[in-house]
Formats: sequence, structure tokens, C-alpha cells
Amino acid sequence: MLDTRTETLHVVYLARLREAFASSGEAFAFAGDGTTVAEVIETLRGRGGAWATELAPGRAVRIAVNQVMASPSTRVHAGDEVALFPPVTGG
Amino acid sequence: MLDTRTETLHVVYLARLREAFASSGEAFAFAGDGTTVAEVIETLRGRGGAWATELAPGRAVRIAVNQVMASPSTRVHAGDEVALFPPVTGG
Amino acid sequence: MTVRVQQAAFDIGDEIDGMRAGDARVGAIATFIGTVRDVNDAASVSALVLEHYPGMTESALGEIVADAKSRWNILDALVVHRVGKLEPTEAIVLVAVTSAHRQDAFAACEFIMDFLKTRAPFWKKETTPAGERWVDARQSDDDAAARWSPDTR
Amino acid sequence: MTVRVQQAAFDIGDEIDGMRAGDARVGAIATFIGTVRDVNDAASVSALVLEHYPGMTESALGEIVADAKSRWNILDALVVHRVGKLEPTEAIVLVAVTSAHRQDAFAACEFIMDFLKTRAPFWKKETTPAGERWVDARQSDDDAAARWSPDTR
Repeated sequence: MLDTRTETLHVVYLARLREAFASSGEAFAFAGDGTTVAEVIETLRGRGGAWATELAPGRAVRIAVNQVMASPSTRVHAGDEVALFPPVTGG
Repeated sequence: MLDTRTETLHVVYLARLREAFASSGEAFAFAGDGTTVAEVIETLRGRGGAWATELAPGRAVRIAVNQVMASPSTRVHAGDEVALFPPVTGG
Repeated sequence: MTVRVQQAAFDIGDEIDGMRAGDARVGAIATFIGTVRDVNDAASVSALVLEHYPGMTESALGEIVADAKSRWNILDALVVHRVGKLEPTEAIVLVAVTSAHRQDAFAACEFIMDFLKTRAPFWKKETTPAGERWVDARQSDDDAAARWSPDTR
Repeated sequence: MTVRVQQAAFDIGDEIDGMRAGDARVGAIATFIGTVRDVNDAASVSALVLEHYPGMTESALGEIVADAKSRWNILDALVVHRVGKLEPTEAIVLVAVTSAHRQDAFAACEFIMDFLKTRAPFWKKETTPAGERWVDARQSDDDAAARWSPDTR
């Protein structure tokens, strides 16, 4: 049987999250189609440390999937670019 | 007895009214304190011709007294500058 | 707070730079520029002549600007209005408002334009293929100014 | 409709002149310029660094502008947003909208700014005497964007 964990998406961290995670992004192995952004975040949170702090429930985290604003319930697919970032403050 | 008609104010005509009356303004003899702009306009209207047409009841005429927006009921005094003009169209 | 009435063209960039120069309290600049269109009320327009009431114009504009300053938290405001003959695409009027935050700047700028359109003594005469004609005032401008009754913010 | 993200400073007058050049249908140009203030949230600010999400920024801005065009009768819209290090009084963003009449230009300009503030992926980091800090989003910006629900005109 195929190990679906070999499917990957690319996670991008921006602004305060990029600094807190000391990473601008990474390849992320996941269970394949049907997985939601909320589930991806839940997995990241499980790493503890800055991940648990910055992604704690109640912290405002914004999401874009393939560079379009998305929500925790958005489903992701192999190859997707999932960006996590704080509320925007441009202008 | 003093002839109150020797009191004068200066009437100014602007834009379409200036053209219609072929005049940018004139000294205007009036009955003195207590006279309203409406009474001044009534006297001018009595001249007939363009005066009757442009100042006909229902035509939109705007008023300034001493260069401040005013209304038909504003009272005028000797030496006042009373301007009559169409609704403004600047900007 | 500056109001100017002039025949000469103005440079939009210079005017905006001049009013905000060196003021690091400014976070927002809202501006409006009114320009001559080549068509109005279904007729083509080749030129516009702006007439005004010289004694009253600056004071009327100054009062509108002072009123805006009393209603919103603005740092500065500038109104430049041209008179005389103008051609399509030329700028007629510039209103610029500076503030710490954008909401005050936008509201004050729009307020100044709405009252300039209904209270400042300027009149436009257009040159069309059928000859010259005075531009009629618009009901929509009266309606726009009426939005800003004293108890509306 | 043009959106640009750049490090370089821009000339406000040139940008406005460029977008309306020769278009005699334009009667109204509403613009907004956001500038760096030297104080924010009770701390003095000596510099600002603007970060963005390169892949997404232009498309997010393009969508906001397209949405404005679908809601109001506008002729053109321009958004220029700077990234990188900026100092107090420098311009961060320019939004300019042209239209035949001022109401459409004002509304579309304000709409674009409200959504840029809540939807475009930019983040500000300030340098203060206590060190660097990320600027917090403001509830008032969310409220401003919420005004424009699809059935509100």
C-alpha cells in the first residue's frame, strides 16, 4: 500500500512567523488530498516551542493557499504552497 | 423730512446674471435699514426684460451680502455689497 | 491651511510635497484633482472659462477648510483653484489634506470638495459646437453636501 | 489598471500625470498617499522595514483593483507600494483612481486602501528606541474593510 505521507506541500512562513520559526519555509509531508490547513497547523503546533506559541489557538494567523487568501477549512493538495503569516499591516 | 431713498448699497451681478443684465454691478438706492434682499430683488425684477426673466420667482438665484452667503430674508444696510448669482459650478 | 485662486497651472507633485514637507506627524494624504473633460451633458467641450467672485472666493474657501478642520483631526489642508480659460485635461482644482490616519484625511478631503462645489463662488462656461453655455448646477452636488449635516460624522 | 511593488521611491506628480495623460474623459482623480510617521503606538519610530510575500502581492492588489472597477464607474486605477527600508516622511503607498465624476473616484480610492490594509500581504517592522518590533494590525482597519459588504454601495 502507498504511504500517503510521501505527498508533500510547501509551507511558507512570513514576517513575525518567519522570524519566530527561524525559517522562511519548508517541504511538509502530509496525508494527501482531503487534509485541511487546520490539520497542517495542528501538526506544526505539535512541534512545541515557538511553533506552539505562535500557532496557539486564539493567535491570529492568516493563511494563503497558492497565493490566494484561504481559511483553516481550506483543503490542500500535493504541491500546494501554503503560507502562514500574521494579519497584514501594509499601506 | 429725510428722503431715505438716498441710502445706497452696491449690487454685484456675476456669471450668467452679469451677462444677461450687461452689467457687473451698480449703486442701488433703497429705503434704508430693515429692507430685505427679497425686496431689493423685487425692485430689480420690476424693471422687466432680462431682469424679470432672470429674477422670476422659481429661478435659482443665490445671494451673498458683504461676500458671505445670505438668504432672501437677510436685511441690508447702507454701504452693503449685495451679490446676486446663479448656483455655483466650480470644482 | 492654505487656499489659493490663480490663473496659472499648478504642479500637483510640488503642491503635495510642499504641504507635507518635513512633517513626520503626517501618515496620510488624501487628494482630489478636478480636471476638464471633453464632454459634458452630451455635448463635446473644447474649452472652459472659470469665472469667480474675487472678493468672496478666498474667504468662502477658507471657511470651508476651517469647518473641515473643526470636524476632523487633520494636520493641514490645501485648496488651489484655477480661474480663466482652461482646456480639456487641464487641472481645475486641487484639494489635499494631511492627517495622522487615513479616515480623517479622506473624509475632510471629500467634505471640502462637496462644499466647494456648492458654496464657493465659481462658475463654468463651456465652449461647445453649438456655442458657449453656462454650466448648470447639479442636484447631485447639493445632495452630496447635504450628507454632512452637523450631527453626521 | 496598474499595480507595482518596488523598493525605489516614486514621484507622486509623475505617477498621477502618467495615469491620466491625454485621457479627456477624466474629470476626477482621487489619490491617497500613505507616509511613514515618526511615532506609532506611543513610541518614536526612526525607521520602518516593509516585508511582503512576493508571489502573492501583485495578484492580491490586482484583485482588489478589479473588485473596485466592478463596483464603481472608474476609468483607471494605480497602486504603487514600496518594500524595504523607509524613513519617516517617506511615501509607502500611492493609490490613484480616475473617473468622470468625483464620487466614484473617492469611493473606489477609499475601498482600495481599506482592502489593501486588510488583504494585501505586507508587514511593517518598526525601529524604536526599545528595539525592533512588528507592527500590530488594527481592529479599525478590519472595521473599515467590513463597511464595503457586497450589498453596500
